Amino acid sequence: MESQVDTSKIVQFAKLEDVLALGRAYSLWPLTFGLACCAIEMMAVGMARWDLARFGAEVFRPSPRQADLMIVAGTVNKKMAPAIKLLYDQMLEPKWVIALGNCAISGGPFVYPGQYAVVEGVDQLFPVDVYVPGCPPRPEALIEGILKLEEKMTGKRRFPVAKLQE
Amino acid sequence: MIAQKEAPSAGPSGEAPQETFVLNLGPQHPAGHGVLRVLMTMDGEWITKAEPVIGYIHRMHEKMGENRTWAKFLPNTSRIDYLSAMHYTHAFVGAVERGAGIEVPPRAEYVRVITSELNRIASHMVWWGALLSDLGGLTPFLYAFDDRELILDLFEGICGARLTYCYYRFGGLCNDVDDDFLRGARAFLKHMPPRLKLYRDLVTNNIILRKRLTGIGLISAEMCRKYGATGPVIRGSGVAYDVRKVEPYSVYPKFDFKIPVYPECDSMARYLVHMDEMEQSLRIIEQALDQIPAGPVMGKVPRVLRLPPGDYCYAVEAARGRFMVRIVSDGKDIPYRVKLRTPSFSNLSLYEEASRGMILTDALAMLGSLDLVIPDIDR
Amino acid sequence: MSFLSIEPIRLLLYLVGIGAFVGANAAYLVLAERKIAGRIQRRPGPNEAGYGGWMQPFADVLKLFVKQIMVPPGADALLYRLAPLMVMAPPLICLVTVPYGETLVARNINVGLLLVFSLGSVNVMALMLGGWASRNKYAVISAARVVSQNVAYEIPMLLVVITLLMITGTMDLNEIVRQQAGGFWHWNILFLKANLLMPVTFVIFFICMLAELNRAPFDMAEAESELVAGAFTEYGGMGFGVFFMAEYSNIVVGCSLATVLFFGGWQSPVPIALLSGPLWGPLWFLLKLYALVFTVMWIRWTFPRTQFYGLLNLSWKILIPISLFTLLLTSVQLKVF
Amino acid sequence: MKPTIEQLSAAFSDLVGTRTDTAPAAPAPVQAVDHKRKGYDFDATVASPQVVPAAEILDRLGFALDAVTGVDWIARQEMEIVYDFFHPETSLRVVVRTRVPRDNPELSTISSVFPGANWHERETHDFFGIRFLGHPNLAPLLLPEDADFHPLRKDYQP
Repeated sequence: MESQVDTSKIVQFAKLEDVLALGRAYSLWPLTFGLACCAIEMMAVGMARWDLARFGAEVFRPSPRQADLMIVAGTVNKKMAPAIKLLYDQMLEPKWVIALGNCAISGGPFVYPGQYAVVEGVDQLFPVDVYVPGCPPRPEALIEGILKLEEKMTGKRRFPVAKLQE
Repeated sequence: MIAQKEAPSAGPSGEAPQETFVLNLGPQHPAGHGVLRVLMTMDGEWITKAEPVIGYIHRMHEKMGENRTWAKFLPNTSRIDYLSAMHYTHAFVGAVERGAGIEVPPRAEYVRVITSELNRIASHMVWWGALLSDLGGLTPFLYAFDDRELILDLFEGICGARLTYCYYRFGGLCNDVDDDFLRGARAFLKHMPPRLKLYRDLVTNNIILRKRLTGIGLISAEMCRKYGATGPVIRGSGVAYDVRKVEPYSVYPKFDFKIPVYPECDSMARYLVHMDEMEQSLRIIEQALDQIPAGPVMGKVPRVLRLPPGDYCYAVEAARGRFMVRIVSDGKDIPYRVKLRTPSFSNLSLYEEASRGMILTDALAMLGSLDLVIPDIDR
Repeated sequence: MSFLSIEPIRLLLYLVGIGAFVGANAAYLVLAERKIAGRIQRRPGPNEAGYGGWMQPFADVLKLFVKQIMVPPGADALLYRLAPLMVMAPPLICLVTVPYGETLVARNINVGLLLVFSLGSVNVMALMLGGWASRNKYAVISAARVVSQNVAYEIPMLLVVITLLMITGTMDLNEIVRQQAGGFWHWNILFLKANLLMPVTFVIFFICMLAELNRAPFDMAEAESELVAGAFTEYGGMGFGVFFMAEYSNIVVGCSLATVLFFGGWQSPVPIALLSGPLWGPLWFLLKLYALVFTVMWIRWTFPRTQFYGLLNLSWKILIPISLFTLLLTSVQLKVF
Repeated sequence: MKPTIEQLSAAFSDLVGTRTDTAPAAPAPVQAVDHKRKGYDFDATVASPQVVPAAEILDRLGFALDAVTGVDWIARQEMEIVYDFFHPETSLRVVVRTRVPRDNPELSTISSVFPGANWHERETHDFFGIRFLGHPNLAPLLLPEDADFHPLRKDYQP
């Protein structure tokens, strides 16, 4: 992977790339993949109260081939790590990863000196685009994470960020 | 994922050789409810052997109990079975209180019962939606989560968390409940019965659902006993075993409620047990709200908690069945051993025997009806 | 009109027209399904991409187009690539013979009904090939299910169609529509003079159609909670997109056929000159078509899935006997009256 | 059939009375305890070969298996194996415990009596390295397939 030449540096279609990024940003299909507590909040995001469908991202695909976005929702342990790596490899390019919750970010509350089971952060397995902290994060936090990911893809923010008034 | 056929093996005496193949369900599979993996040896669509492979979300809760103080283990208890976190905290807190001889004020006990029962309804709602989505009906899932949100809002008001509450403390609660909570709970009591009727009309009496669950996934009472299955599984097999009645704890003896029992042993019986339990939980909450006394919510607890040496057990009826905490103390301020006996572990262990000879579709419907939470199995 | 009568130009025009019709339908029915699902589930559905979410299909298609293309290791590369093409071709061809209005039909063939049914089976073959070629156990199980399901449901469906053929005496779809002129009580669904059980016949047809389309509650092929994504498990990018579009195109074909056979096609429901005519025809047709499409989606988001053997039992034990009975009844009634 | 403490005491006294080995005798091998204080009603300490007969007694009396677990008493170089049983119709809770030497922890399985013990014993083997003789499949359950460590032993260092 490292030795590959970054083709986007050689050939660039600026406008087309913008349009494609827009298309990708508005159609992020996540992989149906819950690990632990955070998975419940991930489901809650798809439910009527928050409704991820508004952003076109409610099409949870069970097969990694059809998914664009992997939301790692929960603790990854050492037994699960090869499987989750395989799932990531089975997803087709371009693909993105959101690490949802403290466990996926760093191992969270399960890290202590001498622990034997938990992978301390899913970014040790594959690159992560957006980290959403919380234990578990609120559904709003996941939506914000997806908006951040869209911002990363298109360079534009979908909604204005609320600012604290002085 | 790569299809591989085992060598054709000769069937029992005189039959034609049968070709079986191994279907690897999971660890990422929509029916796995997380990271359950089931190795299914299949003969066509028939299952000859279904072996659950677990441990994909083992999070060493028991080891963590041994290297932190009693109080610091509390956050872990709400992450074992995140859908019924209140019950799990209750069991651990109860075991420590039993060991240290801490008295809990009555108001705290009442609030524990109210929150536990609300949590049970929330957990059953998730189960109901997940079972229906296993069966291919996605809409009930969203309806269930709508009702669940009302409960989560109440919990958020009293402890700030939506899922991992950690609301009970040794000797009481971390906060007293406010009037908002009590009013909200009463409003929820009004809101829920019409919704349950709606679910009965819309889903329970649906002919497709009945056909898919009735007579499917038989688990006999004897099998439940041998495997230690509890909760809705054993109650769906005709045994009225409920820790709240059989081995009463907290202030449950003061309330009048029934244990729903169905003797049919099939998935439909388990389904109906869950649905009836929600109604009974509403009854308990109503009585508890009527009787709740005023007073403090925190008893007298020593600053540094040390339990006398020995082992102490405390069992509660969690949403999925009997949850027992066994703590072993050697007199220090950290536990010597924390054993968590989780209901899903025992309920799943009978799956291999119960699913033999079933069709894939039915086996997965049965898996859904067992009401599993995978981190609860793996701990 | 003279311009349109030049055969190659006419063909080209209709090809473009049908292509656009199928494309637009497939794209916007997906959006409609997501919106309807949202409505049933008390949430807004896609509404951020463009006004009310109308750009959502463009975003999806754009994204699918530029996904990585790959053939899974060990798969049969030729069949794996061929299956999406095979699944998309039949609905395109079938719509050629469907009369949208009295004169608005691409190519009226006097055995149109036969064409539609023979091409309908190609669809099944494509799913089977796709599932088999992708070398995945879920896909193979799904392929086997698709075939047995379609074999089972082809029979009652054809029996129903034979019933209709006895009544109409033609396989020309436009002719069938013409025979249903004169108000909704002349439509085949209420043509009780020929068969007292005509509404039941329609219900059989509709159930079989749902099964042939692999739609819920009979979506055994893509039984999400059992077989991951069924026959499409290994398809990603546009390969999957084509399967997805074909599903909706097939719904359009199936519902068009139901409209033509049972609901009087482009005929107005009331025989008033003001409400019938060449301009009203397509309107009535589309109205009936989309009402049926909506029903299909409504069913999907309301009912759970049936068991696979329950599905086969339904066909062999219930639907086939009933459809045979209606066939008998029709022949008796036609003889007597 | 609802068993009583007396029935249990009688059955277990017979069992413990018939033992012939010279295992270190606990102060009171069979005793009824206060449920309010301990959380169980009956506590039986048996020698490790008598675990299977004990399980058979409880099976006859209609008990159900609650859990099997271990405790590592490293100071005394012993492994304690604890079997919890509950009764589906009464509030009776029974604890059966036995000790095996820490350097060679072996005892026979009860999975022939209670099939549910299969997983519990595998888990105990995972965590403590206690070998259950006659167990159908003692492969790691919760730990990775190739795990060769026993994390809940007190001297475990990762």
